[in-house]
Amino acid sequence: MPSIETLMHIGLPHYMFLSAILFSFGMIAVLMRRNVIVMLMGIELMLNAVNLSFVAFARESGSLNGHIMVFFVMTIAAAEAGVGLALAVAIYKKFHEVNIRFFEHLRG
Amino acid sequence: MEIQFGLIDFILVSPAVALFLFSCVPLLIKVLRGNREQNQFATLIYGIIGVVTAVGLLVPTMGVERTAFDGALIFDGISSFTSLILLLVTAVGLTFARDSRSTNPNQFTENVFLMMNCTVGMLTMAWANDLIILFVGLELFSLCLYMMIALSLEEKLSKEAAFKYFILGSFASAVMLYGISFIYGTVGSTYLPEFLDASQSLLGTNRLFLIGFILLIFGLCFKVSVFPFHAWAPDVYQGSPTPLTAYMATGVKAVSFAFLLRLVAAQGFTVERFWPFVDTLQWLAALTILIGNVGAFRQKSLKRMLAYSSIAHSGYVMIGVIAAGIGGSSMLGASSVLYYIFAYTLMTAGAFGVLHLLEPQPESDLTYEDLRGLGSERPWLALSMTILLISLAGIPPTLGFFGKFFLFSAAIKQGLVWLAIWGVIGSIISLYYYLRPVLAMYMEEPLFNRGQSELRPLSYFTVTTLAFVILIIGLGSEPFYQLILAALT
Amino acid sequence: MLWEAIGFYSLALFLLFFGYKTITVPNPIHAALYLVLTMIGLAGTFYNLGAHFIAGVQLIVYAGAVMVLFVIVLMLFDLRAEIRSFTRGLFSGSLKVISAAMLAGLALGAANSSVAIVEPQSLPAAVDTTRQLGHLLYTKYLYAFEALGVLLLVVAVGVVAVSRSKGGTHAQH
Amino acid sequence: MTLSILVFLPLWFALIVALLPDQRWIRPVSLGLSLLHFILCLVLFYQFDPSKASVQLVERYEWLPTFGISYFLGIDGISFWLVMLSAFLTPLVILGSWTAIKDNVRSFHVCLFLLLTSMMGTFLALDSVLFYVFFEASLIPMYFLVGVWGGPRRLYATMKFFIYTMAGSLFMLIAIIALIFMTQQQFGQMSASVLDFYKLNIPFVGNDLLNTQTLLFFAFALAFAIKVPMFPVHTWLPDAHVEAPTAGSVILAAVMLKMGTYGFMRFVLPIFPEAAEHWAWLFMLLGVIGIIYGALVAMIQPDMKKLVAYSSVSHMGYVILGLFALNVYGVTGGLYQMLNHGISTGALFLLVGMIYERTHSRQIAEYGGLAKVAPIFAIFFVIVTFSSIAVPLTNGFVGEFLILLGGFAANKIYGSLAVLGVILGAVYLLWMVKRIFFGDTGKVVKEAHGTPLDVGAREIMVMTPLVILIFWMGIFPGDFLRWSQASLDHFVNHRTQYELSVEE
Amino acid sequence: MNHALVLLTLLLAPLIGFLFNGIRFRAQNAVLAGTVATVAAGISFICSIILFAQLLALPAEQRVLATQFYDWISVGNLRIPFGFVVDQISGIMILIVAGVGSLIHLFSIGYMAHDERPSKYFAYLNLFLFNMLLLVLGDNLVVTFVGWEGVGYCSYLLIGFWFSDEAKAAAGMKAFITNRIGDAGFLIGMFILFVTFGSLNYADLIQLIPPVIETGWLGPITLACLLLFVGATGKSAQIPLYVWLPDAMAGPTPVSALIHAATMVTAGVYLFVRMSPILVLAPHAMEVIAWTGAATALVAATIGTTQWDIKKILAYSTVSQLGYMFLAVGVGAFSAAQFHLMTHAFFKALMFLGSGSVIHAMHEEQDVRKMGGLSKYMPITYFTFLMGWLAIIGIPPFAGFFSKDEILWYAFSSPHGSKALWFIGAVTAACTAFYMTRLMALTFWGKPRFGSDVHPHESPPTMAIPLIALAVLSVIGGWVGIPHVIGEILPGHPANYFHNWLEPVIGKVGSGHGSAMVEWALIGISVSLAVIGALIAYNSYVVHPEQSAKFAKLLGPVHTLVANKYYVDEFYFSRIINPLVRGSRALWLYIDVNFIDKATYVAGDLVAGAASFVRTVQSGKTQSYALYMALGLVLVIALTLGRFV
Repeated sequence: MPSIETLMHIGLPHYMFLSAILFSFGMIAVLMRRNVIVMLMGIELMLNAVNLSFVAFARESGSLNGHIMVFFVMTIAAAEAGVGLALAVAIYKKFHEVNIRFFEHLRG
Repeated sequence: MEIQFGLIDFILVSPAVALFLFSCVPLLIKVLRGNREQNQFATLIYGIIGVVTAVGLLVPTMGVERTAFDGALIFDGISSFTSLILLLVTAVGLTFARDSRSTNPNQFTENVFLMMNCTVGMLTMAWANDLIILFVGLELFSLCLYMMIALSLEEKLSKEAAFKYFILGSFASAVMLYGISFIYGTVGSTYLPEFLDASQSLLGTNRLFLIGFILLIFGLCFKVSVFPFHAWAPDVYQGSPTPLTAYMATGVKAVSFAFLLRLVAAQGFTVERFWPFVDTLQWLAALTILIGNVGAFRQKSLKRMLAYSSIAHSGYVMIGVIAAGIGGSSMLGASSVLYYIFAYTLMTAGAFGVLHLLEPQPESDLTYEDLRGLGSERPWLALSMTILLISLAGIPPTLGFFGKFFLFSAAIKQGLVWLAIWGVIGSIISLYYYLRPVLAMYMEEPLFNRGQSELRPLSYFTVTTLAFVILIIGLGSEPFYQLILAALT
Repeated sequence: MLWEAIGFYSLALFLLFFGYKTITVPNPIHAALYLVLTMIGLAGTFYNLGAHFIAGVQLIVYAGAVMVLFVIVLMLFDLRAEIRSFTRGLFSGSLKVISAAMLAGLALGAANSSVAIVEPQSLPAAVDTTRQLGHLLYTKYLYAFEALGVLLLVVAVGVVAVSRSKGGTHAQH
Repeated sequence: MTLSILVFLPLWFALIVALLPDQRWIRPVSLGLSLLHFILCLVLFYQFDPSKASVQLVERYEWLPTFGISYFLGIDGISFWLVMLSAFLTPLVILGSWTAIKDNVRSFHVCLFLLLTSMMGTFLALDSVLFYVFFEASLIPMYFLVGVWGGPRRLYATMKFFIYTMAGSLFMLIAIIALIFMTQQQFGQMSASVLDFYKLNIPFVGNDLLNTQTLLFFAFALAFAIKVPMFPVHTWLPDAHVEAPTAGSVILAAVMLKMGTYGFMRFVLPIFPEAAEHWAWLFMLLGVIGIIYGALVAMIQPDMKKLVAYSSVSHMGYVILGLFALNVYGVTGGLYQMLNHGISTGALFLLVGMIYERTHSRQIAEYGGLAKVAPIFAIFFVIVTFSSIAVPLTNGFVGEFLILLGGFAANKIYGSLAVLGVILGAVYLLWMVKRIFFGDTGKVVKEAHGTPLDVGAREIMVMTPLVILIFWMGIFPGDFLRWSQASLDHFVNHRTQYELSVEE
Repeated sequence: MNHALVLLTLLLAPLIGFLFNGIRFRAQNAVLAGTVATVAAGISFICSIILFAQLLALPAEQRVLATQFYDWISVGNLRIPFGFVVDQISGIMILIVAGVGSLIHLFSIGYMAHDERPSKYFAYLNLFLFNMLLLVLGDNLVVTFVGWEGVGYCSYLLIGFWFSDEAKAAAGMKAFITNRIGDAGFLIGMFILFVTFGSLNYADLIQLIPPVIETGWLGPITLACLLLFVGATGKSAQIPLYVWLPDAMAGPTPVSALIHAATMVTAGVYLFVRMSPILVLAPHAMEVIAWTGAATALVAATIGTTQWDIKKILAYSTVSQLGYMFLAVGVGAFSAAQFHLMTHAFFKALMFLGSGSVIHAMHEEQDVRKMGGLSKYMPITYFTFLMGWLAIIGIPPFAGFFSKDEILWYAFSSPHGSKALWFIGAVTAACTAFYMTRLMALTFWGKPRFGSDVHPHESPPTMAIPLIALAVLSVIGGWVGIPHVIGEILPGHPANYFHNWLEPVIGKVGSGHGSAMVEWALIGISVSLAVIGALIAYNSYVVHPEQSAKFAKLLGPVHTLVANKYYVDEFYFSRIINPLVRGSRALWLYIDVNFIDKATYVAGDLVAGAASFVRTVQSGKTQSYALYMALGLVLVIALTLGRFV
């Protein structure tokens, strides 16, 4: 049982814990959800968890590189979401379906 | 904290800038013409001019190790060499794309734009001396690739391939990014030299750093499709339009291996405490070779066969990467990796190029059967394909043999004899599937209803050139190898 | 200190709850909305960590732009709640959960053993942070920043092209 | 320059043939060019000094200095006759395939010339990597020869042939690399030259099997054993031979198998003297098994070509036995037997090809009484058969006698067992001769109404040089051994500290 | 005259004859071909006489004319020259070979006059002569072996001369292969000698080998001699390899006369006479040789009593007589062996040629049951055959008497001999007399039993002359070796010239036991045994022809056994040849096809199986791929951290 002191003294591990949980949530969404849009959301969630981790580390180390990274990651994540959604639209136009289980023609 | 930069920095990055600018030209023209496609050949010419300009801008800066933007970018042997390969691949890819049936004639401009900027991303990654830059470059080219795959005329498979690639690629980069965050957290910087210096002490002591390092390597391993991160490759390579497959199977691997090399070559694996990971990596290399060769063994689709074979080749290069890591200051491993990347690039681009020349329709998925009788119908193409396949199989006197020779040499030098033997076993398996197309081309009954494909002189020329370069350059490896060694030291 | 703790715990609860909801609700629209909430929670956490600029960007880019995009696309598809939100397979499903959990667990375990709990270093005041950020972006990371611009342009062009592609050989007729 | 010319001239010939404007000219021009090459080879009789054991006419240029690899050609008494054999057989093969090859005539001759280059290169290379390149490159034209112009199961056969042989030699590549690094360790400078490998001191200590020298020894030995082919790894040979066109069979049997035994002489025995001595029993045993097993299995083959193929297994078993006897008789006999086998088995394949061209059957059971309708053919066949079963005063006897003597001197039991091969050799070949030529007229002979089954003038021209050689080598072996004697004596007497000096 | 030149002429004459006839092998002109061949053989014979005369001119201890032409094989210590030596032994041999050979060539001109391929025939015959001369003249074992194998393949070619007949071709093959079995032994024997003593030259070996008698069975000399004897059993048709000789009668009859009676089959005896100084050092080997020879003599003689084919009877007789010679070798009576070799060459060649004449006259009929009473039709043949008959059954003073009795005497009296050996020899003599008389009776005496369409006629002069010449030799040939006891009582006391001639070069065994009285007794016994055997035969086949069948019935199974040649061929077929063929097929099927190739396929199948597994895993499911990545990652991290110290 962690002491009150540990619980109250919010430090890196706390944030890391949070980020790790969120990251695994995102992973589970990518791994398990059937709807491709939700899978995309999972990826966004993962990226956000990483951002949290970066910011937490940035505070810990006092260097700003973390923030820069987060800035880039956010932009890229946005672009990625755009691309992902465009692809989703494209495949929806072809397959009329956004269930990932319908895209298993390439195999073997 | 004043950070200075000057003209030299811009000159150094000018190849990328040139590429970008020239990529915009046809797009602008298209926009100005009311979104009507102009002559494809002209578009191609703009692209090629861009590539040539980039080469022209790149070459003068080579030979001296430089950094730009306060060390964020590095221009050393590895990056210049990789850049040259990338530009070559781009030229080849553009040529193929123009001639391909699966390129939408109404969107060729976009294709060119994306491909050239994809190369910008790869160049960025090749030059990256900072994990942030690495990530930006990686994402730039990845996103371009996803979209280019989806641009294919081919109806369904390319969309599926694009989406699969996108999901898995984004997933992998998220994981890799997580690793970068750990590295950042433990080192306190994303600057590569700092990180590599720190790794000397941290690898042995800091588990978080270790995990971060593994995740970073994982991200790169995904790109080069090392087992068990390879599963996307066959599907994506098969689903993509063939010129693009030729482009990405070579470019992505070249740049990712270059960065892997940068990670391990300096001092990566020399730390004793890191050996468990090296052991694991050896197993991954071995399994990659196995999976690649075994997977290709019974494929009917030629593209898929080549996709699996490219997995196997990644395994071979991984041997070199590990050897480079263990070897530390010995340049044998690193040089063999670069040499093999070069060989692999020519061979694979050529092989996919031949396939795309034979495709009568965007949907066609060529099998062994489709090659029957090619030897008598199109002798030079068949001969080129034969040379390319023989080279892929690593049979002398082709380039592929010398590539393998250097790789195995590096492995044996570092005591990785078992990996070399494993590689040999893989090569033996690979003989079967590399030789079967040759069998079909020359020795089986000709196919009578081959869809007649019109002559596509540019790609045809490119493919035959690649084949003969492979045949000739292998025997004259020395100057080339010396060049690589000089670039590395 | 205390405020940080209070902020952290409440935000953490908020995040975990909505994060969980995001990945479990069957209806994708709901998931998107829960994701917005998660994003907002994260923005709060960033603020709590002293990254005020980042928190702002997070709110604008993510909770704003990106999520709108998601919702619009979802509307386009006109999807109802799915009958099965998760893929089949108990074994593979548990493997998936286990591997995700293991990854997080390994990271946390490693972090626990290697990160000392120390007094966080004092970051410069918020305004300074932003300025330095800008400074770095336009000097050291200028190239990356420009590359980012290229990326956005490429994505813009590419996404249009992908969406516009009529696709197929029919386009030629 | 002589050697380089000899190696690369055929490459230019291939180009000439490939660019000939008129299809009809291909055969005569190829024949002329190959004869030209053979005549050029005869120049070696003037340039080569048989009294010296050194490698002569050496050419050495840096090739891949980073790894100590050089373009290093040279000839000594061991390679001398193998070079001659390759050059000698090519014109005969071209002449022998004059009418048999009807499709893709151009590529056929191009393949033959490419093969000639790689054969010459293999026998002349003194750099291990150069050797390896030629050794492997020879597979490619042969792959096409079998695969394109072969019989009904040619695809299977050519794949099997290629994969089998390549599989073995890849391990040798690993061993070559290891040796190169060993030269760096011991001499401070990397070298892939075989001559430097000879000087290496390769550790042979500790475990019987798992010591450096033994492992490297086996890596090399496997490659060459498959090529020879030795007993348990021989099964590619019958398939390849049966399916190959006559030219392919002849070159395969006469020259390519010799690459294996030559490899044993050039690499395995002198580089790994201790291991070779330690494991000589194994190889002699396998040689003896090969002799007996090959003969027994040949005996019951229904297909002529398969029979001859298995007889190759048996004959090459003799060579292995002789080489691993490690005494001067065995080694000399081994070298001589390589030439004998090249000539007599090559001739047998040519003869089988000639009759097959007329009757389209190789089933022994379908023949009978052929000697009556094809007497000249029968005479050639019987002479070659006598050579093959080592009747004295033919070439076969000299080789077999020396090998058996050497084998007996080295190991009485193996030597005695190997003598059984002398009996069995007569059994399977004479039985075949009886069934094909004697007795009642067989099915195919009856069905050949009107078609003359006897050989024509062209085929007599092909066979005559071979028959002359059979007797020349049998009656005056000194004329041949003289050119190799110094090298072979040196080889045997200084085997444990083998070194070769170099002469321009 | 330079002896080397003569030697060369001697050797090359038949070779040139061979080349002449061989090149024009399709020519039909028998007279031309035959004349050339006969002249070639005649030149050889003249050269032999010259050489023999030169030899005679030399003092007894230096009677060697040696020549070495060039080094044939010269490797390491092994130096094998084409070296030839004419000494007492080979001097006699070349006379026999070239002399009898010339006569048979001459005979063949008539015999082969109507054959399709006379040139080929004479080419082979000349080639045989060349090889036989090589064999006897060689100054080392290898040159002997060259001739040894050479006569083997000539025999193969000549037996299968009429190859269209399956059985004849098979007989040729059988002869070659059986001989090869022997040759294998010969080879190993040579190897032992070379490895142990470092030379293969006869003279060197005799000098090098220390004159110490080997007592064990495994000494090099004993082993070498035994293995050389294996070679001899093949070439000289001894148990167990004699089976080829009766079959070899498939060849033209002059061939049987030359090769399978007079010359080639005696090569083994010649070899051991040549090697006798070494052989005497290996008493065990001699014992084996003696008993094998005796057993062969008896077995073949008994088989001979039941055969109906005129040539088969002669063939078994040859085997039997060769057994005598080996008996002589085995008991150390080398000069007796050589002597019998010579006399046998005369009378057996004569009888074969005579039988050839008969067969020729009977239109290729060989069954004696279809002959009879031929004496009136072909008087010359009959008369000459009679001489041969008297010689072989050992009636004094015909040639066979002297040689056979000398052998029997030595079998009895030599230190290596024994009463048992003598007894076998004596019984064999009786058998010989029986079957030879039977042959005479069925062929020449009694009533004709052939159909009216057959008109036997006397042979032409080319065939008659050799018959007469050989008949004369059969009568007087034995007079050069009159035993001491007989010589004593004859006018002029003729010495045993033959023995004295060979004395310096043959091996010596200790002096025998037994007095002159015993010797006289033995002579009496053997002669009377021969006469008894002859009388029984005459009685059964001429006086009371029906008795023979009764007699056969009386013997019952024994007769069946003997008439079927003790089932030796059947035994070889069922126990050796068939299992070998079946075994080889099994080897091929189970080792090559089903094991080695299977193993290769299994390797391939393994890869193929793995390939289908890989393809199954490559399910096309994006999330499975992601799972592989995640799992792999977790495993890599866990493995690395797990070993992280």
